[in-house]
Amino acid sequence: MKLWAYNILQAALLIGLSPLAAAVLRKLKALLQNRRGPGPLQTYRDLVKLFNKEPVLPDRASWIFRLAPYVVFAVTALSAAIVPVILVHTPLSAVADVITLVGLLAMARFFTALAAMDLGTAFGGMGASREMTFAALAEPAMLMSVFILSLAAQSTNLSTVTDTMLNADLGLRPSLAFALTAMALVAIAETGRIPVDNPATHLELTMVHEAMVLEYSGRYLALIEWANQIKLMLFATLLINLFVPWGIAMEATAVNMAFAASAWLLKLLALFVALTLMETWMAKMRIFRVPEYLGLAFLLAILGMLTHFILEVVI
Amino acid sequence: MISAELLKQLLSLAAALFLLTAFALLAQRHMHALLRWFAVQGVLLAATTALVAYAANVHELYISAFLALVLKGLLVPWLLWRIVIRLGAHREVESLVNIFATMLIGAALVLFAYYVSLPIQELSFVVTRNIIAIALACVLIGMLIMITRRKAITQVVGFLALENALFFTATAATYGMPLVVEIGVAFDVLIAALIFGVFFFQIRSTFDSLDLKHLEVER
Amino acid sequence: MNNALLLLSGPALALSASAATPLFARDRRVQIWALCSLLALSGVATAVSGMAGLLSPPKTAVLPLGLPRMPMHLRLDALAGFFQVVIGFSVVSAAVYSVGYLRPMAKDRSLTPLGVFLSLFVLGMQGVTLANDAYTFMVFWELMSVTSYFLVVFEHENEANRKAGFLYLLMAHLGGLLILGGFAVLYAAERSFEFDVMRAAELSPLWASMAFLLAGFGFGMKAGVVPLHAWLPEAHPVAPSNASALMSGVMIKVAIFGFLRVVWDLVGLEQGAWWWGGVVLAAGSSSSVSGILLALQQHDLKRLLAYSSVENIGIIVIGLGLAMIFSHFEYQDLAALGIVASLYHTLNHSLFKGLLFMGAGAVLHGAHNRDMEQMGGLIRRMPYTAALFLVGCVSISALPPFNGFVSEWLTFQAALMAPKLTGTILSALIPFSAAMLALAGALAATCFVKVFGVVFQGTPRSRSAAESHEVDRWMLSGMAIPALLCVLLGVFPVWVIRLIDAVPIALIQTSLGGLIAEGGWLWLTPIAPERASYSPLIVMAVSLSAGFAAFFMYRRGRPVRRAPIWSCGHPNLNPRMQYTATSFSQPLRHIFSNIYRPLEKSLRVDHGHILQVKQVRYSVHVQDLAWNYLYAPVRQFTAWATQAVDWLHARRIHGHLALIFATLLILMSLLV
Amino acid sequence: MSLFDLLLGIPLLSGVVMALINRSPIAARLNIAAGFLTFVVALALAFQVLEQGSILAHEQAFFLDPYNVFLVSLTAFVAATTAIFSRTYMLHEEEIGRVTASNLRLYHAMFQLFIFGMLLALTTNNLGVLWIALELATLATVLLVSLYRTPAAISAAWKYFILCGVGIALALFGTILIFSTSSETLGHGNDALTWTLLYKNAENLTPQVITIAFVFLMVGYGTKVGLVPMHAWLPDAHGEGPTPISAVLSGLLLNVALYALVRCKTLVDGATHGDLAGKLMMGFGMLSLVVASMALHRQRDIKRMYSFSSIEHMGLMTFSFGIGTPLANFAALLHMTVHSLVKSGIFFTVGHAAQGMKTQNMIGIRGLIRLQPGIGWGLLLGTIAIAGFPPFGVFASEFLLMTAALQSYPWTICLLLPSLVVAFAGLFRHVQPMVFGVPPEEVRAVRVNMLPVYIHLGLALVLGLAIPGFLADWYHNAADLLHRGAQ
Repeated sequence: MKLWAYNILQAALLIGLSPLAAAVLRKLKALLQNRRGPGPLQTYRDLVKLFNKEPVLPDRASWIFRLAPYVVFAVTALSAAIVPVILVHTPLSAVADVITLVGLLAMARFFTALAAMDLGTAFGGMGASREMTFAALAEPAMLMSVFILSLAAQSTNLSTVTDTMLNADLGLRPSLAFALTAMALVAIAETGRIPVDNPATHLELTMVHEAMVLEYSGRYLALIEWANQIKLMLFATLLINLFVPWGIAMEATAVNMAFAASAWLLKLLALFVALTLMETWMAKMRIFRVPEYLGLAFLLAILGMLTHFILEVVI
Repeated sequence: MISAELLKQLLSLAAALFLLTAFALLAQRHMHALLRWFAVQGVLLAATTALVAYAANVHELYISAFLALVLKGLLVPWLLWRIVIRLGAHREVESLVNIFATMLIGAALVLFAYYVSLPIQELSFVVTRNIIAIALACVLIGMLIMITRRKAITQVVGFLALENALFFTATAATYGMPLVVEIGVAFDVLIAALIFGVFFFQIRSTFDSLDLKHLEVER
Repeated sequence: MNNALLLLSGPALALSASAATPLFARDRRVQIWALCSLLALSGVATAVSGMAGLLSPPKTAVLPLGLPRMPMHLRLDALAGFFQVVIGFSVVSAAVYSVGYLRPMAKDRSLTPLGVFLSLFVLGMQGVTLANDAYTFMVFWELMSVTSYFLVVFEHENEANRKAGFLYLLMAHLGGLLILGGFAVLYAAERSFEFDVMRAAELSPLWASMAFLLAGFGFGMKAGVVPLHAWLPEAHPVAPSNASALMSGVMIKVAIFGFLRVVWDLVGLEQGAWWWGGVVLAAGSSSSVSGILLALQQHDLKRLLAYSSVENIGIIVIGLGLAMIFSHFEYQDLAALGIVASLYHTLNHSLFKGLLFMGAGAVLHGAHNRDMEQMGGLIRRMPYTAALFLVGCVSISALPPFNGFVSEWLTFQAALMAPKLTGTILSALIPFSAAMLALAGALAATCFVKVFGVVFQGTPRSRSAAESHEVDRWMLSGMAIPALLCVLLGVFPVWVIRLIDAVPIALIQTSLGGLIAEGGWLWLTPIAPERASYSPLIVMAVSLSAGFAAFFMYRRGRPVRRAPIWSCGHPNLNPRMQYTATSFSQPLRHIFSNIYRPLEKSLRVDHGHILQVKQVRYSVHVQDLAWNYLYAPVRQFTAWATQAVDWLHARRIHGHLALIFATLLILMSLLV
Repeated sequence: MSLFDLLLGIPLLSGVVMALINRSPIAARLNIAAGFLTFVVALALAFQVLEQGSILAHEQAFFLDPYNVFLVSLTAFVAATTAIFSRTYMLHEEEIGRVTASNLRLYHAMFQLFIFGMLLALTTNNLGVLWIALELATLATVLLVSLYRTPAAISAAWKYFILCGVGIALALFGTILIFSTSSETLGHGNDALTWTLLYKNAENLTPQVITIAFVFLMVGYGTKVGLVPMHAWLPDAHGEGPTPISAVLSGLLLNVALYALVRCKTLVDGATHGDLAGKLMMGFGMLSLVVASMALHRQRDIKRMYSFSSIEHMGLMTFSFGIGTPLANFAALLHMTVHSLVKSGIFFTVGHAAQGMKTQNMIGIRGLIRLQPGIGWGLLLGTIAIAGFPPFGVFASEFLLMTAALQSYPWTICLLLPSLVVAFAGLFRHVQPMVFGVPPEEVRAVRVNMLPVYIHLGLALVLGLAIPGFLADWYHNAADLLHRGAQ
């Protein structure tokens, strides 16, 4: 029972801190670009404001348009709850394993795309089409890369995987390198960062995710924005806890958990710095470079899989 | 009563003559000559039959000899003759392959027939494999005539020559078929000839020519 | 309960339905009622007997029909039982649906042939599952093919129907003959047509592989495994929707049944060669990916669904292939996992594909159109259909917590056990197929976003779409049954798997039940709890609660205001500005252009100046490579050969005489 | 007055009588009556055989054994139903003036004569008489083929006459050769051609002679069976003759010719202890199957097309008899039965269809189901039956056939399967447009009598679902009988 509480706690932590993370990321970027940029709490203010604003629905919107934000938020929140953040072994991670995680994200995407198609605007269709196209390549890459880990850990359960990565000495495994690279590439694509998509822009013919949510406003927009921030946090946490899990708490004592939390935040910060550096350094790529980029990720993942089978399977 | 040896020689002679007539048919250029030779073949057939009948005194064979004489030697040639006259069919026998070539082919067929019948050992004291060989050759030559001649009538003659060859085999290679069969076959041949007649008129009335190339109707 | 009664009630009812249809031909309303009620009863009876087959030991019966000294042997075992359940569900829903579907059709044409052949078609499928000797099997199999052909050509005034029907019957015939060949091989071993004897028969490896290949190709042709799938996308679109629901939902599964029966049950995997599983796995992977890739590019709704059936058959076959590989290397428990996964997907696909085809029928019925480019915005005119259709779309896209996800999850779990087989090339092949499966799943989601978005959302693209109307309650309830089952099967997988478990027990004497039960009914733990576990019910509960939390948090917030669409300040959109089916799939067409070989035609009319465009027409046709490289050559060869034969018949009489003559001479020179 | 006399007497007598009647309606009725009488007698004989086994009659001039008795009753049956069909059909032909009353007189007389010829061929115990009977059957039908007096009809008849004449002549040569060796042991009388005796002393026949003889018999009777490459007469004769004649040619004459061929085969097997004859038949059968199945694709005339399908099926039977195992023989006999039933049924339908559409050209035949559902469904079901779909009997026989082939000569499957599919494609690509779609405007329904068609299809259906025990025993006995020759 206690574990359930901790589980919900860490999920709440992730969900609660995700706007902050987004803000931090934005701030870092601003600093690198010699701007002052908005403060770290700006995102919270935005959310609150959006929640309280009067929501305006296009008159032709159907019930799916109204339903979608809730679905998106709900499944994203659930996936946040199954990822080990500070505790390795949490009850919910048994409820849904990594395949389910990918499935849940796909569910969110599915409804976002439907909502975008709902109004019959050119932008909506364009966004949905591109999003689903990229997802069709990103999702298998993601699955493959986590499969490499779960083959090493002989489990698809996130806790078990983290556990193995933490404790079992897997030695130096080339397949893990492949997995890491692939997953990083996918994460960038899935969270819509540069060079795949630019979260800061609107009204560009190159935009993908933003194009889908143009018509949203008020609490609906708030939910979707929040869900995106959670998603960003989620992928960051996944990368961290799957590949460099040290510091994460094996058993639920206060000390361990405090230490784990701080370690997690530090690693997040490091990751974000790296990400901002990259984003300022790179330019957004043309839309039809993206498939090649994702194809590369998919290929890397499969290669990792094969190297695992050829080099690493112990008889 | 003649000796078996003599009979054997006589039969071989008859066979040789028969082959000769077959070649004669193959060689003919004129319709009337063709029919004449056909009649000759019929008579020769009857003679052979009678010979065998006498030698082995099988009295049924006299009947079939008589049938052969009447049908093959007289009736059928006469019928054909009448038809040729009535239809005023062209006198020339037109061949698809030139006569000389057909003669060569005929010779080759004789060789082939001999080769085919080599493995047959002696069947009875009268019948030799040579007779079977020659009979076979005549059958093949009959078909050759049918294949190479263009006119309907010549084709029929070839057909009847083939029939003759069969009868020859039946008598010379055996003591003749059982009477039932002989009569039945003769009867069939007669009907066949009649139907030929009917046909000629049908063909003539629809195509006003007996040239078979008119019979190729596009389908 | 009496065996014969249990086995025969379903078929008997179907037969009586086919008999009743012409009897009531006078009043078509009565006719529809008679047909549908009898069919529904037959479906129920089939499902019941199927349950009996799954839960109780095999039952047999013998009918005094068939070849001399060989009566018809029937047998109801677990395998047959499972597929009877599949058939039963689909038949019931299709029957209910038909009540509403047939009524408008009855206005302008006689339904008698449709009714007769539909019932006989059902009879055929039931019979195939029950058959216990080769002759009975083949009779019912071909009955199934022929009657479904008649369903395809039911509206035979249209050229398309006739073409499709011809192609279908041709391939069905070829497939049937191949299967026949397979049975002949089995017969040669023990000189008996009875399955019981065939099971016991010992085959030499060569003959076993021969039987495997013959049966594999034969059944693959019916199941629509790439590249033998050519008939599906032609036949399913033109058939009446209730028929195509059954054909795509059930008939192609009966082919899977046939494969299991012949290769697993009769030939027996223990006689199998190592490469069997590999071949099956490769076939499955290729059909799953190429099927969905082609589906993505269609804009005829039913054609798209047909291609998606190819994909799903691919997924099922992948499961089978994994199971065969594992079982060949003596990992029977993993083989059981594989077979359960593929059977689960079989059941799922029969449900949601039936639902989707019936939905397509409803759309056809409401908007009088099959072309997605002419639809749009139907969700406003036909909300219930839309909702039910959405369930189908979500399920087929393998999204949790719906049923499609469960079976794909199980398949992945099976694939992830590949490390167990060390030192074979197969262990390297399996990751590839897993990747293909993942790709197919993701593409399926894309495909069905396109379907739902283009058909039901946006604004109407044609008058017929704008004037569409909701369908009657019969059709809706016909679709509601599978929709409900989709959700239930997604949320309570354990109970279903406990039922299915009888099949692996029957086929490879291994049970999965123990492992499944380990986690209790709430937890799906196919191998071991620490290895992998999934609890859809909790997933559903948590996500629902999160959603409701988010909802109620701001329920008392400001009320929603309806306003004209913003669309970046371009409010007066017309329907032609929205994305079409073709444009939606354009990026993928671009990415996979070397697979699609798209043939683009664009026509541009302008007033003299290039910038003053009057109109632009654009159309693109995507090629199915199987046509270019398999079917077209065969057709050309046949044409050439027949021409050669024709030349032979154009001879004159002398020529024919010469032929006889030559034959004679040749024979003599040969024989003497 | 034994049943034999009745069996042969009725057709002969009625043939003669009908040559004298020139009121065609009466003749047609009489035709039917005669057909049915014959059929009844045949049935009676059949049951007699069923009870007391083989019968010999008139000091073994005639005989019935399990092999030919069912062919006798089949022949009589198809003859009777064809008579029913031909009444409706030929009277319509007379109405539209395609044939004159005198032609009809000839037609009816020759029809019965033809039946007589075939019953004689089936029941005689003498190879010579068998030959005569077959020749008679040919001669009887020749003038019927040219009944319409059109150029096409006459040239077809001429082809038929010449090719079959030559063929049958070759068969006679073969018979003579057999006689020449058998007379060594059996004397010069009828005995030397009596099949039962020959069958007993097959041992003493000279193998070399028998071999040559069989070559001639194969080519000769093969011509009448319509085996490729001796088949050229068959499509023309079927295409141009009146449809009832096409029906009996396909349904009966070919069977009887094959019957003769198989009789000779058993002798050869007995004499040469090899499977030479079998191999020959298999070769010819396969060739015919392949060629015919391809030829089906290129036909324009509906009757020609179905005649090619007959060649195809004859090829199948010959192939199966060639294999010669009991199972194969069983399959072949069953196939013979169902093929005659279904094929003649199809020809009945085709006749009516051609009358309704006023053309035999398949381009002109459209929308039969719309125009006359009876004809349309009849043609469609018939075609599906002949293509070997269950639950029709053809499926059963092809099922057994394929099994037999796979047992003895597995590799033949590689040819068998594709050609069956090609054949089906060729048949169906033409049939589908004819039965479906909408009919041309100018045509209107004609008076038809579908009863025979449905009887035939019904019987084929029964044979597919459940073969009656006594029939099965028949087949089995026959199959064993034929097989014993090979030992």
